[in-house]
Amino acid sequence: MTRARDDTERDDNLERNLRIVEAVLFASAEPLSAAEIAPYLDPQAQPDALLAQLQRRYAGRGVNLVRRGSRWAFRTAEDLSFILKRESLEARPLSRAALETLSIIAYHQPATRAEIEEVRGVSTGKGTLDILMETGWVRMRGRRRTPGRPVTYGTTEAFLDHFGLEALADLPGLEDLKGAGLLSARLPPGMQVPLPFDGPLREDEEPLDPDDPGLEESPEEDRNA
Amino acid sequence: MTRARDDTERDDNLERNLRIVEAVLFASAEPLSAAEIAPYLDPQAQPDALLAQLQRRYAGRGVNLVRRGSRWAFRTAEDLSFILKRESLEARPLSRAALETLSIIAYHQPATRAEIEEVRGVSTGKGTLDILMETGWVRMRGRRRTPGRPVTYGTTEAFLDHFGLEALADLPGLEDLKGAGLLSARLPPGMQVPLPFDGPLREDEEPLDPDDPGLEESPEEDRNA
Amino acid sequence: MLRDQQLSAPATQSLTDRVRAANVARMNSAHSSNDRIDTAPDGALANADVLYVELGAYEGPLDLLLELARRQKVDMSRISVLALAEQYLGFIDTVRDKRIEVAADYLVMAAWLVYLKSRLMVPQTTNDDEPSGEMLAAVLQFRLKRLEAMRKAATRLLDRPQRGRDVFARGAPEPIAIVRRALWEADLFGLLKAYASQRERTAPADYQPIHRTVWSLQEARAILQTLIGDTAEWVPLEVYLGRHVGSAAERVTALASTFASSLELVRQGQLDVQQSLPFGPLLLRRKARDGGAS
Repeated sequence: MTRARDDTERDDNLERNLRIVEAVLFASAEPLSAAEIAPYLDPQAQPDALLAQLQRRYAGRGVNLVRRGSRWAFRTAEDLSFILKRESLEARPLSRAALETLSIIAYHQPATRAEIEEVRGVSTGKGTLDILMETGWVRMRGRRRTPGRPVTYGTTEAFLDHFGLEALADLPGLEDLKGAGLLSARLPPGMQVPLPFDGPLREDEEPLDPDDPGLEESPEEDRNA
Repeated sequence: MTRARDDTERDDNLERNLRIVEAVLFASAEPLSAAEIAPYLDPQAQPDALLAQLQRRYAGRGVNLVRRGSRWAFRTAEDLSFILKRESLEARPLSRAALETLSIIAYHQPATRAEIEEVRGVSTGKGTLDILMETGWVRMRGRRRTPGRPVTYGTTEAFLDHFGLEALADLPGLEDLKGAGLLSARLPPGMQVPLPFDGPLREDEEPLDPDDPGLEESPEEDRNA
Repeated sequence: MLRDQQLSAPATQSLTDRVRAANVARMNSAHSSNDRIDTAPDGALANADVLYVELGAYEGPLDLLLELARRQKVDMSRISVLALAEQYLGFIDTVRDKRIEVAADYLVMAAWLVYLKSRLMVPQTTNDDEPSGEMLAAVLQFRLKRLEAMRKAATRLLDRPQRGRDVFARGAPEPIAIVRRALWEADLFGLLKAYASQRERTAPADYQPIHRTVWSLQEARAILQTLIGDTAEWVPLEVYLGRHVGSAAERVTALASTFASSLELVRQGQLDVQQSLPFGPLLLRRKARDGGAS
């Protein structure tokens, strides 16, 4: 019977100490180490064991007890991080450079950055391509099988969707552009508007490596492209 | 079997929603209403039921889920106060006049300045009410529909939060004061003993004008009050 | 400053109101008969001499009355209002004897207490419209009890666990980050225009500048001088040029340059120019040596 009472007492003590650890960590503005928590507890309490137990208790909950170096803190469970974010949509017009680059990718795809620059006659900043990727209208298709293996860009279905095109073939050709007054009639006779292609990889393209994206902006490629 | 799976699914959903409520409330230092939590949950979730369940779960822990008026918040357990107690961070403790005014507003709300002054037997400086408004514990509720349209004052949810009250009904000694007929603002006490009331505007109150606050100290009111 | 109206309020109430107040007050006294009023701290306040010196420490006459009542060390409902009134009046008198300024509101209360005293000591006659002394006393008791109650309530409120002192909110709240997401705007027309204008801009075009014959001022002057020679007659500029300039395209530049040169020659005094109406023919002739016409 004495043992039973001892056990109960120990449990009570444990629970009491757990409650204190819980409250102290909750109220603290900074993560706390076991040593910093100890003064709040019974002299014979073992803060490390208590922390470990509390961590188990909170595992899988909306709030977890996490370790930050040698210190501990409550943090929102990572899978619930959406709670801590609020999206605000703001309409932003695409810059002229981005629009121009997009139009070239649309007509000339699959196109490498160097090819885009050749048509534009100016260099295209990395930022411009980043923005286009962010719009979701442009994607990296693959890599051209040429020295430097430059990335080829193409448009996405979201692009067709946004611009109300059923297929890329709906992009007006040379004559249509002239007819719409978008191209002047005085163009060199040799000039052509390419037939854009957003099908599967072409013969001169190879797939991207799964972990590829970062590579494309390497200076080597720029030089080779 | 289908039923079993449905049950499991429901349990999963419940647990997920509970985790979200837990995380949202943990993330915020200030109390949140069910309506503020709802957007994070499944459309068919019932925030009130979830809150009640979470409150049961945290009962007896070092951190409790407490109700503050119409809002909810996690707070360290009251009984751990002697361990967690910190020196009050308040730079300036409230004056006796301010404290008395605060308790009169709390127990007699909605109360006009004239009613507060009648209880105290002295006029209340503008500064006292200003200080109370500054603490965030007192707010202007509206205007009494009587000559002079005096401003009515009441307490806020921050007041409940600061003094650890679930609702005004938890004000200490409220029942005794009510029984003793000491909650009537004006002499003589009417047939009914009024209770402090922080709900929406009463029949004898009207809303403040949007640009009102400045008006309340006008000499007209003082004369009429 | 205390408002007179406030303190005299009980005296101006209707009789029925006062009766009701008195009843409630009496009822209440039955309720809280066990409720001992806290005794005032001894020491400073126990001494009447100190009391008046500290007049400034009281928040008005009601506060002072409450303090005096507490010094009776009995239940507020059993308190002798008469004794209280006498204490108050005695106190005010002492203060005035010592020529200490007493605020008007204390005097208003004193006047009211004198009235109360008279009502308490004179037996009530049946046809008296005035409120009875008991009623007035009950009103005063009620007010004192209510103020006392609010003081206690404030103390009990402060004794509650307070946020930031006893009970704590999350010390490290996790703020909500606002993620700005752009909703990109672009339309098909803009896209096509962007494409077309670029293609046009960079299209390799054969460009042949048109070469125009331009008469320089120098040339024009030389020719003009030759043409005019020594003629002293007025001759239209057109005629001179007609003789000399072949193509119509050349005529424009020739006319412009010749005209400019003619002005220069006029300035130098070698030539006279005349035009009789706007856009009319320009007539030229060599300037007469004797400086005749101009």
